[in-house]
Amino acid sequence: MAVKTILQPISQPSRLQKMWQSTSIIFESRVATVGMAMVLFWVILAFLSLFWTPYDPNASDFLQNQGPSVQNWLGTDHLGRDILSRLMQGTQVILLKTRLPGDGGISIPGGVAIWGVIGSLSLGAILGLNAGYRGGWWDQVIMQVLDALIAFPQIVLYLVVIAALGQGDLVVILAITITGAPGVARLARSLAMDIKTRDYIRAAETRGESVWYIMFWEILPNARGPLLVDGMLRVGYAIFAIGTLGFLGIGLPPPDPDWGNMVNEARRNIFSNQLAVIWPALAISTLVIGLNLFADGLREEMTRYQK
Amino acid sequence: MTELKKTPPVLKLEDVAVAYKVRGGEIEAVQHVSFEINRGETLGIVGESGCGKSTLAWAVLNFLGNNGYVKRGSIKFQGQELVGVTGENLRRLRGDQIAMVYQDPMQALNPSMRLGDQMSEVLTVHRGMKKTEAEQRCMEMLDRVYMPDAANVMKRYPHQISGGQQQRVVIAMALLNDPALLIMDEPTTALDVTVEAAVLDLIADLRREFDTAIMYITHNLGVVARVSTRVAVMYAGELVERATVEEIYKNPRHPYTQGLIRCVPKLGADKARSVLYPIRGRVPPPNNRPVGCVFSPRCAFIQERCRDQRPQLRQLPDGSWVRCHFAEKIDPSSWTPYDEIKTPENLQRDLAGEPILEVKDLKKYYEVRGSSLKDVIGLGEKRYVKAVENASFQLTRGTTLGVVGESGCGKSTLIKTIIGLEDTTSGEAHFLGFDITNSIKDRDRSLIQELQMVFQNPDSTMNPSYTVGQQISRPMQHFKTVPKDQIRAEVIKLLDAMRLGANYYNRLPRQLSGGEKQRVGIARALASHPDLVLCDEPVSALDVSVQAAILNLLLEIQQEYNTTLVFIAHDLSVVRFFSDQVAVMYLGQVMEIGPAEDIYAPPYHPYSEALLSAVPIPDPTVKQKYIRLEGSVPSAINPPDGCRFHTRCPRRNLLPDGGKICETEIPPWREISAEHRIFCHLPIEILRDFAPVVTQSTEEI
Amino acid sequence: MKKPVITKYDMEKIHPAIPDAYQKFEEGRISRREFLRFSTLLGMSAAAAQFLAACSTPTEEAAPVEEAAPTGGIKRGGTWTSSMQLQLLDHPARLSWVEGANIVRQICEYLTQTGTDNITRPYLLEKWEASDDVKTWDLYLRQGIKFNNGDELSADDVLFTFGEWLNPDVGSSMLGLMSYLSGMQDVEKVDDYHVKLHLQFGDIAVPEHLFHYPAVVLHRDFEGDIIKQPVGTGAFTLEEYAEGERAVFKRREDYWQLGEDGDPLPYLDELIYVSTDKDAGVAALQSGQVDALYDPRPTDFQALQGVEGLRITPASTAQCLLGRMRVDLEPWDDVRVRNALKMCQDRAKILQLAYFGEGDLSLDAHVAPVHPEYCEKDIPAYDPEGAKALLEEYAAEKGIELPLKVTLATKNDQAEPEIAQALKELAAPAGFEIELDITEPAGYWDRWTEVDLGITSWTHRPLATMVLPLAYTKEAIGAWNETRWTDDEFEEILREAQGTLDVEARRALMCKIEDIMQERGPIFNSFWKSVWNVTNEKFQNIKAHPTAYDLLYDVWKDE
Amino acid sequence: MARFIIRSIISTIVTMFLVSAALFFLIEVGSGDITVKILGVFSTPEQRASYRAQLGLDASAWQRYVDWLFGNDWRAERKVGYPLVTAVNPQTGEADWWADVDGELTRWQLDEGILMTLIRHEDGSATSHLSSGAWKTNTAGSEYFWGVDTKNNAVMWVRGEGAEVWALTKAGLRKEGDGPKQYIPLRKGLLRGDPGISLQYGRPVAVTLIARIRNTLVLAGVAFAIIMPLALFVGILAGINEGKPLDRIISITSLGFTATPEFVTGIFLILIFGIWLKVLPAVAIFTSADAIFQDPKLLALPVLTLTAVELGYVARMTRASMVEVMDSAYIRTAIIKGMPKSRVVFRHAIRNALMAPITIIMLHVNWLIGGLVVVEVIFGYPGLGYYIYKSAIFGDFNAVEAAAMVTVAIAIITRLLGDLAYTLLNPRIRYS
Repeated sequence: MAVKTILQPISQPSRLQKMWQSTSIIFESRVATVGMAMVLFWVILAFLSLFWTPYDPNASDFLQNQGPSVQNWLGTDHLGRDILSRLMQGTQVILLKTRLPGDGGISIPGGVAIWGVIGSLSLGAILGLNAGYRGGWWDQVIMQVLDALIAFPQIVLYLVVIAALGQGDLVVILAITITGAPGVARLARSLAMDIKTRDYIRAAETRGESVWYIMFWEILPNARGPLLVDGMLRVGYAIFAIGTLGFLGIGLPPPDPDWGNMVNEARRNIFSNQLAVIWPALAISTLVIGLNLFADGLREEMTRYQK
Repeated sequence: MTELKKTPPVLKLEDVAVAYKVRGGEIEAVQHVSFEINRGETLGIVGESGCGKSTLAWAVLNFLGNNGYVKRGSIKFQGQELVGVTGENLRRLRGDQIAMVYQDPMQALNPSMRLGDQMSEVLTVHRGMKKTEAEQRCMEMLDRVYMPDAANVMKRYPHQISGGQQQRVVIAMALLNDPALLIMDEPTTALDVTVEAAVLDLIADLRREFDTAIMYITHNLGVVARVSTRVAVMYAGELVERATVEEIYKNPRHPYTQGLIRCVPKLGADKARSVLYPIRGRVPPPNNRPVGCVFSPRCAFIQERCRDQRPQLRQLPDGSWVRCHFAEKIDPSSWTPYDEIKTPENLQRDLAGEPILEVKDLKKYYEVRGSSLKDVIGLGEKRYVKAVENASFQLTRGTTLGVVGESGCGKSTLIKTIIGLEDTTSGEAHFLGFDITNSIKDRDRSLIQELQMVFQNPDSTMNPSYTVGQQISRPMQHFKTVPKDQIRAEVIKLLDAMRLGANYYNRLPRQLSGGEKQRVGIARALASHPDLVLCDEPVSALDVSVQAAILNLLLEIQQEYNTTLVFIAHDLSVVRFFSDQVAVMYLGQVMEIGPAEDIYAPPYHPYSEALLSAVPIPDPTVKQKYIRLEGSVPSAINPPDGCRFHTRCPRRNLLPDGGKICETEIPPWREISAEHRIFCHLPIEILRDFAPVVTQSTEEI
Repeated sequence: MKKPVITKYDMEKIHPAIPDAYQKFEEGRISRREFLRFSTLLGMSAAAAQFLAACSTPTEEAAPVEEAAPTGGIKRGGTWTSSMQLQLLDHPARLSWVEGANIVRQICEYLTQTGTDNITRPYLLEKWEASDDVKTWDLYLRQGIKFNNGDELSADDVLFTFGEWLNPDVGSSMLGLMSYLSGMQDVEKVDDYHVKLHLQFGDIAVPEHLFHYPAVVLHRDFEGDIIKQPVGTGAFTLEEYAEGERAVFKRREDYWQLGEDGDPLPYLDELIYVSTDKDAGVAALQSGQVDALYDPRPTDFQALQGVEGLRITPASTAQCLLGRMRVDLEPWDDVRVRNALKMCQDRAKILQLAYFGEGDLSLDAHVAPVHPEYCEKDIPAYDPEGAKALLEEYAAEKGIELPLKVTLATKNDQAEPEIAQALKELAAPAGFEIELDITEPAGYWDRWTEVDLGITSWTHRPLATMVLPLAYTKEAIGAWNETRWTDDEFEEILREAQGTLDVEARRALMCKIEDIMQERGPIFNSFWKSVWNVTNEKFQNIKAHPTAYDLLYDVWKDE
Repeated sequence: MARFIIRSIISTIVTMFLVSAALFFLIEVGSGDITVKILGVFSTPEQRASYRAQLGLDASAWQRYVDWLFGNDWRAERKVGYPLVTAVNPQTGEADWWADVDGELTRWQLDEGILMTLIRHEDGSATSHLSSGAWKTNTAGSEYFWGVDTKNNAVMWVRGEGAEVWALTKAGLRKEGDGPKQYIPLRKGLLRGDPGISLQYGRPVAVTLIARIRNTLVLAGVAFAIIMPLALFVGILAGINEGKPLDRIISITSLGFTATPEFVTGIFLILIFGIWLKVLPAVAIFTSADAIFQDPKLLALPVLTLTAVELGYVARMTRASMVEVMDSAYIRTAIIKGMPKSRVVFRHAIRNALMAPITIIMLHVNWLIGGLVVVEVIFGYPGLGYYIYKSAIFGDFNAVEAAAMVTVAIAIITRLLGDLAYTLLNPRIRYS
């Protein structure tokens, strides 16, 4: 966690204490605490779904389009599948696993939204640091390219990428990376431009440190906080975007349930079961709101400490 | 206080306490403050940062934010209680009866409103004046604060005028309604010394002219001495001493006041003949103040009673007020330095020794882009900022070169060029015999290692992400000066030398005070055992008590390692105290260079003379020659031809036909002595005739 | 439409087989519908056949009469709006989608018309006559029909149209359909209103072929783009056609058919098709923004059921969502695997899940109950154990482990994903592990003939003998034979059936065909879809056509 | 100021070029062989190659990029030897290409090895003559002729010994001895307003696109006109009441709306207002091209959906900016000057507070376009977003590229406007 706390002079804190101190900032802010609770709720559900869901999420074991009942807490969908199980399973591919192409059905840990944001953060940070720190010609070129990328309406870029490369977890990751990177880069650039005026950067320069050392060891650790907060917001955007793509029918491929696609399917049965639309919509909203609150709270807390 | 108190004082504070609500409690930022200010009087409030000076100002205006409030006591304005006044009544007072000027004028002015609108609304709102009438008033007021071209300024936006002018606008705006009370919170701190002098003159004039009561807040003892009639010293939220300005400097009663005065160098003092004594420890945070006397942990005269009994502010027979149990008993002359303060010895330096750094005709120009269409597409005429022009000097091993000058004079660029952060446009520079006109990227690592730097801002000198140990050990790893397994020991050795100790090794910057950070910064610069250390204003962001400690530390180090220093500062007293040799820069040009004592005595360069006369001196008995520069510093993009100082030079008319030659011809170097040169058209004889700027009633320095 | 009048001419030239059929009909051995179909097939005008049938004492319940007599007085005027996707449209002969045909149909017309009762009748034709061996067909055109540019319809137009169909450069699917015509030399103009077809081999489906959706009659000067040159004999004229947006038609004043009031049809003033996707279309229909929705999906049917102001008319069809296996690829080259998968269908459950029970259960043969020659058989039961046994045998032989991993490709279109999901679950106990590869329709149509296991939608065709040659013969490889399955015995019987007029005889052949397909065929199919015509109930005389054709020339609107 | 504007414009142009290249080559690299899609999987490699040639896809990607951007008539003119011009075909209203042979608009046709010349008359009709055009002989010994065919291609016909080509027919391809061998499908290029032919609809993309752009601009414009004042108002209201209940309510509500996907909002708005209450048109049924002007109610639900999702975001930005400004030193000055609260807010704060959101809002326009795609799909609104969506799914690269360029242009132009608005609001830039 990139959060900082002000501490009165202390002796050597234990590792555990340190961890607690860095997380305790979350609980300083009510907003962040609420946000984290909402996010944790889904993360826990996601992990739980790895081992257990009430029923097989893809099995049509029940009557179709039933409302909530003791048996199916959130009801069933148009194929008679348990909605709760599907919602739970749906978290996996967003948060916990990415399915690699090929027949093996191999997944790597880390969901599509997570990898996409990691991608944007890495790419954006590299570009932004170079533009912000080096300035001049580097800055001009990088910013020009980023301007071009940022000019694409995100959904259009998604459509173009998916139209060009087809559906798949990795394609969605790539699309999230490409659409997110310019924003991250802008942030990283402005942070780098701010941080590079600090004297410790001068100190590193007068030591004759290499440009890459300065960018990644002197600047990046201090830009970490805002970048991570931004990343957290971006996970929210990514989930939103995945939902939208799923709704448009070009999102994450089956068999794993995709929240957006669940909305799309349920929409056709909206007269028999409005709740089937509401549940996945609520899932998207709460996760996004949670991430937003978490990020907002952290940011507020961090700026408070900076003051 | 010649006046009879027929009317109630303009402002009267009685046992005021101001508290801020924070998470998990409340902090009393200010407590037990009482004072009064009468018409035509300036009360200077001094103290180090974090003493609650500004809080006091906001409390008077009842502008303490959502979480602050006056917890106890009363604030009476012209007999009327201010505590508890809110809403419309409060609004009518603000800007009308009570006006305020504070530190950063650029921040204080609305960037998107014309200055005229910002000023005139004070009149239209409070006095219901018509717009045209109000503008007329504003222009008059601008004239009265000596603002050139007032009508034009009215139409401008804040960013279009200089900092000094902005501050004049803010002051004019504050005076528009002829307020009974003017609160000024560090109004000149962000300004250059010559501008500051002009603004301080203005404030003094205004007090006389308007008969206003002024509450003047500053950390600068020199400034207080110049503007105040009475002085209140604050420490840790409490008012510890209150007396007339003469009394305070001549006969400080409170140990804290005494300490403050002891730790600032007097103009003219040097390291060979005088010692700075820092106050030990640091100001306690508001939530952790001692039970007894707040100053007790740092007091040299501490007694048992001080520890558990809080002293009251009491009046001494001579009329001054002091918050000390033993004020009468303390004899400042009986004060002795603490054990841990080593007083450096044998500091006289030989300027004729082995030269370590030789700079000759060094130039640094920056290309600037114009804003015309031609420039945008790259066809425009190339223009340059001439940041450093023909700098030449020699530096002997183990000595200190002080560089002074106002902001934008090129002193920072000069050291950046030497250290290689900027490449050189032309000229020669040799360090240890190696050419250093190239950029640091092209320098050999072993050369880089010998040239290190100490920076100005303690808050940014350390990377917040790494521990003290990591940051000091990095140069050792980088230059491989110390074997890997010995790095830790070496770092701790350095920390000890910095008086920090091994337990600082794992601390993060945010756990350190400003002075401690600056020590780490010095340790880091010294980690590679450099021959030359460039210090860029290393103490100007520090409180005076800390500043003294750092200066002492540097001196000590210099002595121990025989390090050569280049020392940049805008505080002339500090430079005089610290340096063996001083260069005065103006607009990229070195105007005068020579041994420190020669610079501060005639013959002067006219610019050096003006600078010296502007320095605020923390001693009201001192007389300074009154020389004020006209106008503002010209742009470095198109510096004036001939002598760069000619547009503002007050001595030009000593030359035939008003100094025409200064406008066209570059002046010659006048060699006063082997080391002392002055860059001026004025003949040596005339220069020699200048009277000393600073005189103390009897003795001359 | 003109009142049916039986002319002497009709009775005179009656085909010798008709009396025989009539007897069977009277005896109850064939249904009224089958009789009608049979007799009109042989050239009897629909009116005459209906007259005959009406004269009889039918032993079965009365089949619905095609031109349902309108109740109450007709009204003229009004606009009919429908939601339907509008795509690229140029040469009608090249149409490959019904939506386009529904556009063209309003401007141009067919020589025949297959009614909602699955019986084909003459339309622009006065009548047709087939020789005994069904190799020579005489087509007699109605006289006095005018194109909307004023020209009169004549044999030249029909010949031109046949020319377009048979010209490989045009690329009409009619070319394959009419493989019995070797070229224009087989199409003979006898006189201005009489065209004779000389078939290379007999085929009974010629009248149905003439109502195949690309088979509209074109004007002899047609240059290849109906949007640029919207000339036809239809009841409406094209005002605007914007792909992906809308099509607007206006009433034609001089249409050849007369309404009940004696004035020319059509009753409606204006038709507007708006191009939306189905979901938007459903909402539009529910909120009353449009009056009809092209080919509602089962979920749409569900949503539209019970909506006030809408009339839903279902129709059984031979449309299906066909599971198809590439018999030239492993593991589907092994009949045991194919049959194992067929046994994994719990047809009733699949119908329920995918189509809300709105359809008829099916055999694993491409012959539907609505086909006249359908041979009724027992619907196979869900048998995972039997399937597992077959699979285990296969696996043992191949030395592989179960479950057998296969990928089922299909499109996210009608009910395919639901079928695929259901099948995946149903087939798991038998040892199949089915991975689903579901793409948007366009993505599937890119590769529909290439995937090894897929679900393809097949449209309705009036006769089983029309569909089987398209997909299960050697000639169809490289075209629509998506499974690459060929079977000599099957093809022989099929050819025989194609030349057999007698429905009962043909049904006997079809029994064999169904057996062969069930036993070793490449397809599995759980049900035949029902289609629904959903139209605002203000519109009268709406016909629910099994192929979702919009026949609007005699529809009127009650305000 | 002038410098700033010029820089912005130059940067915009550079950006557009970068975008066009990125777009073109991304689709180029990514999308598979479109000819398989059009000709079907049973087509042979030779047929596909020939069809690719007809579509001009056999040229290098770089060449096609230039053609796409600048057109290729100037390139074809050198081959044909006559100026190439367009003339409107009165039947279709679309422009056809002709060669201007000494004042006569001419095309050619190869019929059974015989070259025919078509001369265009004033009324748009054409008459056919036996061509007197001279065949040239190439190194391989066969004769060739460059001309304009009737399908708007510059074509090299080949005949004679060794000439063997796949003849194009509208449906399929046949191998013939004589025929067209090389094609340059004539186009004016994007910069001259011709994005080419839609592969999905077979008609010029420009024709469809213009109507779509108009519809989208109307929708986006109305939405923008409603969202912006409302969001700014709400944001400012929240900002000056920072920490108070009103601020809380506004902040939480706007976050809730922002986090609710537009497709969910849209679905429920349709259900409630369009179907249950039947007070507003459920979806955007365009029974005529001008439906939105005849029945503006069609816009209600799409605009409402967009508002719901965008309002919150802009309001949050404005609030943050307002809070920051209200916290600034100059607002402190204004208060200390004794200015009434209303004056502090309206005279001192708002202008400064609007600077940040305005640039962000303008940057946000491409987000709005993203929302438009979804909203247009849900409501079946025939706008640009729906067009891109449909074209992307079909793989109609001409349409996708043109439409995407339009969205990018809109985004960039609004950003430029945002920058300009910022300079107007911010005297620091205006007077420098």
